[in-house]
Amino acid sequence: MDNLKAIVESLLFVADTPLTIDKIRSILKLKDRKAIENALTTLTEEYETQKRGFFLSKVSGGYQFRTRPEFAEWIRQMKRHKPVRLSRPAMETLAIVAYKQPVLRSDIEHLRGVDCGGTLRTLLERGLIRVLGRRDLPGRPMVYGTTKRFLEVFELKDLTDLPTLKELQDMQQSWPNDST
Amino acid sequence: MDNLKAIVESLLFVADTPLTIDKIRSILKLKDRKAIENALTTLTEEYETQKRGFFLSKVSGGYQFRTRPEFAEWIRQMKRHKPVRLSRPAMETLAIVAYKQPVLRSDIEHLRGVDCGGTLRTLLERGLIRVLGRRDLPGRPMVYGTTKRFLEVFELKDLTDLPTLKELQDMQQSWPNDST
Amino acid sequence: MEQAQNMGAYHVDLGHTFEGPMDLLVHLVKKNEIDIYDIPIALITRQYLEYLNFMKALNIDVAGDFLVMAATLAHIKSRMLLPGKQEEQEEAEDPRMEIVRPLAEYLQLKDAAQDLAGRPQLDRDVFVRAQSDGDASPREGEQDLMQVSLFELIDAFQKIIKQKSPKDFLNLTLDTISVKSRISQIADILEKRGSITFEELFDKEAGKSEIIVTFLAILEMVKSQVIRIMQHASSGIIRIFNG
Repeated sequence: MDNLKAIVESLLFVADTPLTIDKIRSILKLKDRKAIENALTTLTEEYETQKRGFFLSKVSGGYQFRTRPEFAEWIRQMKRHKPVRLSRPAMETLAIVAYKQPVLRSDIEHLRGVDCGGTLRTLLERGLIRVLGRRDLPGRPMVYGTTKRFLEVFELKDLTDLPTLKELQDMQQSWPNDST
Repeated sequence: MDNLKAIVESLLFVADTPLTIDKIRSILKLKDRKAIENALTTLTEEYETQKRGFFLSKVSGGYQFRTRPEFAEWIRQMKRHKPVRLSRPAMETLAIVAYKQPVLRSDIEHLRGVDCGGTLRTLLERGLIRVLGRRDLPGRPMVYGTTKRFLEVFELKDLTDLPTLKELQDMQQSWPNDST
Repeated sequence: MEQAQNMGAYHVDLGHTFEGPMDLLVHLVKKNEIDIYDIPIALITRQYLEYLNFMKALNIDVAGDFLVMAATLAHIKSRMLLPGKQEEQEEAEDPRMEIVRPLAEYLQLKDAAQDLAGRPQLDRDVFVRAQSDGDASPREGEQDLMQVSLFELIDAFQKIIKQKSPKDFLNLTLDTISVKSRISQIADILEKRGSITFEELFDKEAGKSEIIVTFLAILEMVKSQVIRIMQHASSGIIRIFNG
């Protein structure tokens, strides 16, 4: 296929979710996985070296164009909306779900020492977490886990892309005053 | 302003309508009209000579990125695979079927307060619900229930993964300070 | 000196309400620059109680969780004061571990939350292209993927419950949902095979609750006339048919 790189680029431009290599293959009806991989790698490098306004991000198992973080202020200016922020309690709850999944509400509340019904609902509403199923315990409590959307929002390739708790602890020790 | 070209590029990327020079000026709080014009001209030329997957088009008094017409076929191909969303009424009807099955159309309409023939047909077509049988009542009304496909779409192992009324009510009590 | 420290606590806390006891403990640990593995329990307990009293003085309701932690701290403090025998002390764990472990774990997850918050976040730091709704609407394709989350379904259902009196849904417990789940499974079998014997529906390995759930499912299916039950005149075998 001629101009494979440009075709892939146009697909990435139009797609509303990160595109996986398999998805691109099925759209282009192309057997050659390697060729698509090469096109994606070249594109990534080109956007990087040419310092364009957006870059090709590897996220949630796929590829997606995203604007450079350093231009965020201007884009917010254009969009005229306040950045959506998660409250600190919501962020803590999300971190617990991310690191301890599959996790029970009672585990989260035990860790945080407060009721988490509200924050869980907020996170469900935002599509950042989901109900994975039920645990075989009295009352069959629901267990929670993170979603694909979570990976997309926090620009993670997959869950292993998160630093481990051990790594975080080491980082913390190198900057003892950095905690608030 | 440094990297004016890249900033303009990022704005064009995110904008959902063609951007005029005046609009860009007001976003960037920039007096210099000429500088923006230059950035736009350079961008247009770059996209043209580099044969990228999309190009900067001058439309209705503004500028907008558009995919190359010669790739239209592939983009249509991708859109054909685009996931469809369920409308709000369809979602409500589906929720009632899920929670009240085996359920009659008249029961659903009683709860929703409107005719549900259309949404039921949509859900049947999408394979989310099925006719379980016919009730021995005047008109032999159909009894509805959910399908395996329903479980797949909502990533449920089985129906017991649905939250109970009590769990739903627990989740509703959002903390007032958690609206984020 | 002591006085100054206490005053400090009040001033810092004025603009800040603590979400829970852990939150408050973390604040005290950080304010006093304490090693959490060697907590001066008397100092922390006193400051903790001072904060609670301060909240009460302001007529702010102190949640029960805070009082439970206060009791825990007081208990640890008293155990620290108890003069134990030499060998007992070697055996026994440091009473402070009761709060050190959860505190360490909480601090770790707070770090994780902070790290997460520091990442480039979609729609805050990075943006993707806006989707123009004018795009050709998807046709009924062969694959017909669906993009819905369980939350959207639940949310739709909650709206209905709010509009209607909840009595329409009073029996919505896990048990009744289990019965619905079983109904769905039986319907799957009947769709495939057309009929099934009564015995076949009861797995020999099934526990008591599963047997009850299956029986209730059959009753409900008969009631809503989704199935018919027939018994063979001579063999006595009971068979269930699609309605």
